[in-house]
Amino acid sequence: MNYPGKGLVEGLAVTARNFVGSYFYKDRLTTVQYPEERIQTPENSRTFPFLVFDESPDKPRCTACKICEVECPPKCIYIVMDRDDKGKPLQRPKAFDIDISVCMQCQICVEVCPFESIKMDNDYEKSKYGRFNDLVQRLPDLLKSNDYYRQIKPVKAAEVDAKLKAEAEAKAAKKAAAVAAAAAKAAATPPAGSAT
Amino acid sequence: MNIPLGHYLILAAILFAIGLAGALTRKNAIIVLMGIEVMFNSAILNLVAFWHYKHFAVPTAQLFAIFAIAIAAAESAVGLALVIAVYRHYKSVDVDEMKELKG
Amino acid sequence: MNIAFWIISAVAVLGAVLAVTLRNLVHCVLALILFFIGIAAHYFLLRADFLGTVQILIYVGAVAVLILFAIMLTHNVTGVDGPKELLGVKWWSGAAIAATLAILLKKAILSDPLATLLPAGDKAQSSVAEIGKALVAGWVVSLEAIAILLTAALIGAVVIALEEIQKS
Amino acid sequence: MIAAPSTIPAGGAITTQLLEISIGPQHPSTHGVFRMDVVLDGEVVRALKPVVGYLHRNHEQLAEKMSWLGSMPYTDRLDYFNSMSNNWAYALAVEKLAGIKVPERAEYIRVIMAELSRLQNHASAIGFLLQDCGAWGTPLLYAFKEREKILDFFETVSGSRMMCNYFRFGGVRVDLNDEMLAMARKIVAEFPKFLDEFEKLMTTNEVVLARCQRVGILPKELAIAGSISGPVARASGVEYDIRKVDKYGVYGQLEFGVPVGAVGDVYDRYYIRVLEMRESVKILQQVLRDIPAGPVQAVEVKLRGFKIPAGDGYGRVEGAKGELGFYLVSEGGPKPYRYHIRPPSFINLTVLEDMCVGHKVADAIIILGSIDIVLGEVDR
Amino acid sequence: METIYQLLHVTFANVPAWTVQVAAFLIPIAFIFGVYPAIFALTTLVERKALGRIQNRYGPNRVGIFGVLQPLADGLKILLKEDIVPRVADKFTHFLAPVLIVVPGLLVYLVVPVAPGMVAVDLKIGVLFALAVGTMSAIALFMAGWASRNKFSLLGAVRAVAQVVSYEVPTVMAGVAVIMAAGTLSTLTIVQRQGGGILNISNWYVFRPWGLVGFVLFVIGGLAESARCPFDLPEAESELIGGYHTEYSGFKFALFQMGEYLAGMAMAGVTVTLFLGGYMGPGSGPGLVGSLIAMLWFFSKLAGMIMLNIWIRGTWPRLRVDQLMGFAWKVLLPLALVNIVAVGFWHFLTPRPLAWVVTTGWLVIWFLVLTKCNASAILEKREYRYV
Repeated sequence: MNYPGKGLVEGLAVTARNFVGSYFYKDRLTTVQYPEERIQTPENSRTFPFLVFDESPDKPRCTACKICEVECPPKCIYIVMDRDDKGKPLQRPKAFDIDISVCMQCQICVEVCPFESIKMDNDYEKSKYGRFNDLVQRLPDLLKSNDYYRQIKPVKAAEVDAKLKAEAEAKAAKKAAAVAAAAAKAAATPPAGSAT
Repeated sequence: MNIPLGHYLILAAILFAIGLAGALTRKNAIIVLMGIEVMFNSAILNLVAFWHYKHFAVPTAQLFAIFAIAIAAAESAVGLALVIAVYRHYKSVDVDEMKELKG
Repeated sequence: MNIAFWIISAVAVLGAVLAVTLRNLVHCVLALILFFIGIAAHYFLLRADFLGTVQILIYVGAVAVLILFAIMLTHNVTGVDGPKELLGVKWWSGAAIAATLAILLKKAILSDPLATLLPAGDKAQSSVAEIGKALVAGWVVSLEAIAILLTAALIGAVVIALEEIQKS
Repeated sequence: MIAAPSTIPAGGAITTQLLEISIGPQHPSTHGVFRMDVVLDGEVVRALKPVVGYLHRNHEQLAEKMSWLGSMPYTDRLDYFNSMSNNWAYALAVEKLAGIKVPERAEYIRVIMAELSRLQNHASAIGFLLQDCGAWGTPLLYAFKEREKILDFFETVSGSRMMCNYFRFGGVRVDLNDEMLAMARKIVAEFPKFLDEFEKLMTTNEVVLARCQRVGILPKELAIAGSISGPVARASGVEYDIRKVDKYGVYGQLEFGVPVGAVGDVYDRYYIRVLEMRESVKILQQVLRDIPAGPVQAVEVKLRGFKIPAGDGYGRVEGAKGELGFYLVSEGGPKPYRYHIRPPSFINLTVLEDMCVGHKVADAIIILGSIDIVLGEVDR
Repeated sequence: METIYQLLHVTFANVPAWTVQVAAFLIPIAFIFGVYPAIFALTTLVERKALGRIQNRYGPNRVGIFGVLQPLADGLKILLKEDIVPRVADKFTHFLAPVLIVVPGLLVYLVVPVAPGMVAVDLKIGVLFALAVGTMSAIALFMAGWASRNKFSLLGAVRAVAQVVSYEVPTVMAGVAVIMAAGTLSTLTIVQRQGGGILNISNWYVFRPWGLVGFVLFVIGGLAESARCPFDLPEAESELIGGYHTEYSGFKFALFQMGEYLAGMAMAGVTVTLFLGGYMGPGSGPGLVGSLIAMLWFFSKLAGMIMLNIWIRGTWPRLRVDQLMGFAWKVLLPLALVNIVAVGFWHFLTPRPLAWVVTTGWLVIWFLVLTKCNASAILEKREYRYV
């Protein structure tokens, strides 16, 4: 039946159920005591980019081709290519800065990178005290090993490794084929040479 | 508690004088009303003092005081309404300016 | 216990004086409230506690708020009087009259033998039931008269203040 | 300031001073940096002028300097409550302009994402509305508890809770594996329970009725004239839902109703959103039931150097706030020549004054809450 | 106070008379100043934890084991906060307002009996005194709002004063019903009259038809007077930011909070005294043990009323100003007057069942009449069509 205070009393009943329920069913409570307990971030989650290296930090996958610097919407990546003493460009970045106060974590750099060298991290505790230069991550801070990448994003890392291995084999096979073709050509030309 | 009645009477007289002074000297109509309130209260205080010292047996003095307070409250309500009505015409509550008699 | 008398009367006098002399209107009302509380304390001292409570209920609770609203309606929001509006044109005559009145009253009170009457102390009890009975039994006519008067005052105040709205 | 008369003509009625206050950018219940210059007569609102522009980030100008894909992450920041439908509107416009065909599975995933973002947007909208009515955060936190589940799902799929940047021209970036689909089914299964509890708490609550009924009525003609769209228009009786009109994506093949109100006051706008949530749950159940297998990204779209043949096009989507449209002009290059957004919040805001005049200050705040604006979209 | 006076007189016979009197006077005051602010501190914690639990989250649990030291931490924090006084503000009134807000809250406890014979001042007009002091808070609210010279707080102040004054009338009328039934104004005798019966409970006034109505009116009046949840208009954040205490910070703001909570608890205390039989409970009696149990009963009832406050605060939204006023004058006041007539019937119809039937019938009829004639808030049937 519909007495005047019906809506109000039902509202009270709902809050009472929640109040009592929170003592019996622990899953109702949504709070996570942050510093002590942490939610396991899902695999796909992304915070800021980092550079992957295979064996040693001074040989990163990145070849300083600057595609990501061009494609980055907020323009927060700055790359300087490494040159040896005679000025010949080496396929390695001398300086690779990402200003994480500008970066909006949009992950376009990861998609456009042809060498699978820049990936998204999921470590979100990057706050610093300084305002400007503290928030610019230089090359040493960005470089992280491939096993770290395999550890935070197992499925994705496995795909990437498989792809790289396949490319490496294809290149090796092509090189071998090229060597064989060169050898075959060399073998074919001497008879021609001697024949003339 | 041996305060003779005279002290209360003098206190009431002083308060009455202050109220009168306020009502007469100040220009602002609301302060005049407040002065009248002070005078009213000192009169009732006088009344209650006499009840306490002489006629404490009979509660009539208290009745009289209650009626007086009721009337004072009604009077101040009407007085303030008048002040507001007057303010609307003269744009100020300055007692001196309220000289004209026409409506 | 007679220090209580002196303290409370000092509070009452201070309240009254400030209520009349202060420049800022709202401060006057606050002093007036102090005065009302002083008077209520006096009633308690004189064993008339029902009156004391009624005084607080009516004066401090309602009349003071009424005056505050009146000030709000008639003044700009700050409610401060400028220096020139403080004293009336012939203010000194008013003060002189009040002073002579005070002196005359004082002389009259002191000369009268009643002044030295001693207090009844706790013999003067006022029980609310007694007042109630008296109100309804002996004084019922005046009770009804007061009721009519209060309603008339209520309606009158409303009509005066708001009569303009209908016309415009 | 506003030219409203400062006091009622002298000599007339009691001259109460009109109070001009600005419910300013720094105010607890303006849903973001938004200012309302309100002229009050006592408690009653005489004139109200919304002032916007505090969150203007020059997005449309920036887009002209970036590649087509470059402004996709910026569309997340427009109506930051549902970034998925913003992405969809932009992707739809580009696909219409460039004539890209989207695979079947991607269409289904797009509908899932858009409807989930509508659910969490409406849930927080009614939560905030009741917060403005004065309920001490209880309804809002119940709504946020549901929203958290949906945002966790978005994070698992696209990587970020609110700034998903998940849609690409011709499909979506990441495919939904079975574990993600199971998570979505669980959310959709639990949502009606939250709705019933919420309705029992608030819908028949006498105080809510007293506060919201007959307040801020938007007549149907004014809604049509002011080109209002979304739940605000449907509450006034305008029968217009782009999902039914354009039948974009797979909405054509799904059966779902579009609730339409009659009076158009704050209570109607609140209850229309509740009914729309129930419809979205129906849509999600159908879509999650028969999602086909297949690729999620059209092959022929290049990531870099993606050019669109010259021409212009307008793509629009039924966002949670209303009709969100993108008008793009391309002259064949990798960058758009003109990039314009039709923001539903900004246009719904234009009728705020007509709804508020005559009501009390407390009502003006609720009426603003019932329109459910997001300043990122209003100021762009 | 008399019992303490005799007690002290006996033990310290040789001490000069006036010191015993002063001590007899100071002990209850120390009790009030000690216990009720402590309850206030505890209430802030319990409120935040209870609201948290309603909203499916823990309340504060960082400071101390279950957040027990949270009030201490809040107090310390507020003490260290800078006390900003707006330049334009009226210094004197701005300073005085928070002090004047706390005074009425504490004065009401003078007349609330905690255990048999244990009441600070056994005034013969206890109830009237409690309600009269309640009105003084209106002045302090207005001073606060007006002194900080800011439009929002002025709006808040005017609303607050209008609300307190207009809810004073129905509350006093609801109290009159109990005074008529008990025959006296002194709170101690009212509580004694509610004792006896089965387990000291059946005589509580709340179990009478007119008592229940009076109880509901008093709870609503109490909520309105201390500006608690459905009526927290004066400091409604969504409209007026902080209402009259927008311009206060630091310890003055803490005083405001304390004043508000104390006023809320004071009304709860008066409600418990008038309707829920003060310290009457199965164990309460005159002896030392009896009065300890009585005290336990009183404080548990007080805690119950505070929990009710918190529960309502967590659930209901807030009313608009004009609805609030309309509700007071059009519904509460007539109901209170009708309630007084009901007590008249109760008093003169001696056979108990007849009295029960007549009063309940009378009240129910009037309740229906009142809800019928201002039924604006009932749900208008709305139909929504699908396109």
